[in-house]
Amino acid sequence: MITLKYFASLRSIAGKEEESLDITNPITIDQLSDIIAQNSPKMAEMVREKKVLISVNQEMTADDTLIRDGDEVAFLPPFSGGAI
Amino acid sequence: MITLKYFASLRSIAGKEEESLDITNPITIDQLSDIIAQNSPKMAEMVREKKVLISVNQEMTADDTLIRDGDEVAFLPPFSGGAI
Amino acid sequence: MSTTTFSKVRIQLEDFSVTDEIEAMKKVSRNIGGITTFLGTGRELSKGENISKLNFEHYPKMAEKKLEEIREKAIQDFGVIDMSIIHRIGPIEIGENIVLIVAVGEHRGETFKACEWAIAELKRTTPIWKRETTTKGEVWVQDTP
Amino acid sequence: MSTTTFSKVRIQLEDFSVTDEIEAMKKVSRNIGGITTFLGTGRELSKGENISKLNFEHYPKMAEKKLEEIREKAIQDFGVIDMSIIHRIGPIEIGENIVLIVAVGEHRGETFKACEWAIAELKRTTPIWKRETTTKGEVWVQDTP
Repeated sequence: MITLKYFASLRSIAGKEEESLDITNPITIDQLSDIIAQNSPKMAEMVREKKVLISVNQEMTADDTLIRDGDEVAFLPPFSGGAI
Repeated sequence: MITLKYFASLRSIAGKEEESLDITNPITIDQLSDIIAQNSPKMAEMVREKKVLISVNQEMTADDTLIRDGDEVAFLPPFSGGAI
Repeated sequence: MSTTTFSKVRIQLEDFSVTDEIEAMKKVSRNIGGITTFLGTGRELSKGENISKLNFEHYPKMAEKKLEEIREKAIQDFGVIDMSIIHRIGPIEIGENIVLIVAVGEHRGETFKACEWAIAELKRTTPIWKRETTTKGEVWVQDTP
Repeated sequence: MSTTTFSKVRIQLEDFSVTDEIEAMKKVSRNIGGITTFLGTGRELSKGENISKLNFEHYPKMAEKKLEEIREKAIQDFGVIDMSIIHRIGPIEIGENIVLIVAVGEHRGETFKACEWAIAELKRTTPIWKRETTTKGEVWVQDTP
């Protein structure tokens, strides 16, 4: 099982804050976005267009990052901390 | 009458903190250092070698600054405010 | 001095005291000569819009980890003695403190450089988001730093 | 908040509160988004010598005038909203506050630049002198900034 987390503006796009997903083998980000597309096409589109950042276990992903059972995947819109 | 003020390390060189001097006509910095040389040759030498800064009425002097009756002249060693 | 424990990197709801944070950093060394501090506060105007309120959200654990990475890199790359970084989350009124970075060093040059780098790096790498409330409603701010 | 009146440029014997000085500057505008502060403190080491105490002296009136000139030029040249500068005189122990510069602005860039310029300019133009007490005795510090 993997956990998906949606932050800030992505919560309303995904329609949820968090969900769980069962995977049997490690999957790529592209494969993950195909799965997400079934429930939330807009979210999957943003992932493919790299409009959101994705972290796995609190580390930013690279193109070849594999998602494995037990991982926490987070969808992060562009950051705006620090005020100015 | 003009007032001469000596700051920080210059107090011990001049042997005083402040003194008064009567002048009839405006004098240059060079002329002032000739007068000072009579009592404090070391101080006069430092002025000529530009090892001290001189202000007149709280403004830094230029080479052609004239000192007039009523002025406050201050001898200022290199500044070391601000800590680091 | 409050009774707060001073972890050097924190994300918290409560306000902080700049004086207390500086005093905590001073205790690290007797050889500190320069302390540069950056404090971000809530501005009333943003792109011509009048803001009445701000609200910050973060990704717990990951945000703290990023701040700690920034702190360690600042010490390593700029040669400052230490650095603390505190970011508030939750509702923030205009004029209130949002983020504080304190860089302490032997000399001032490295503390200015480290502090300016750290706030830029925080905006670039730390998962914290801002929601602005204006007359038009609430919006998540999504511009890049 | 103490009852001190907040003149924006001061030379004083007493210590100051960084928080109070920042809060006083915040009152100037509701459009402040960034505040950069430089705090100079007493270091134990100077050119390999162990310092036990510092003592600062200034040229009254002229020093205040120079600080006010720095403040005005910082606002004019760097576009900060305001700036305050406080320098202590008299005896200073290791770790104690010596000088504080607070630059407030709409954005952070100008506040970093103005603050770093102001402390360099203060050292260059303001008639303030430091005496260090080491094991070898008391010496006036005469190096250029």
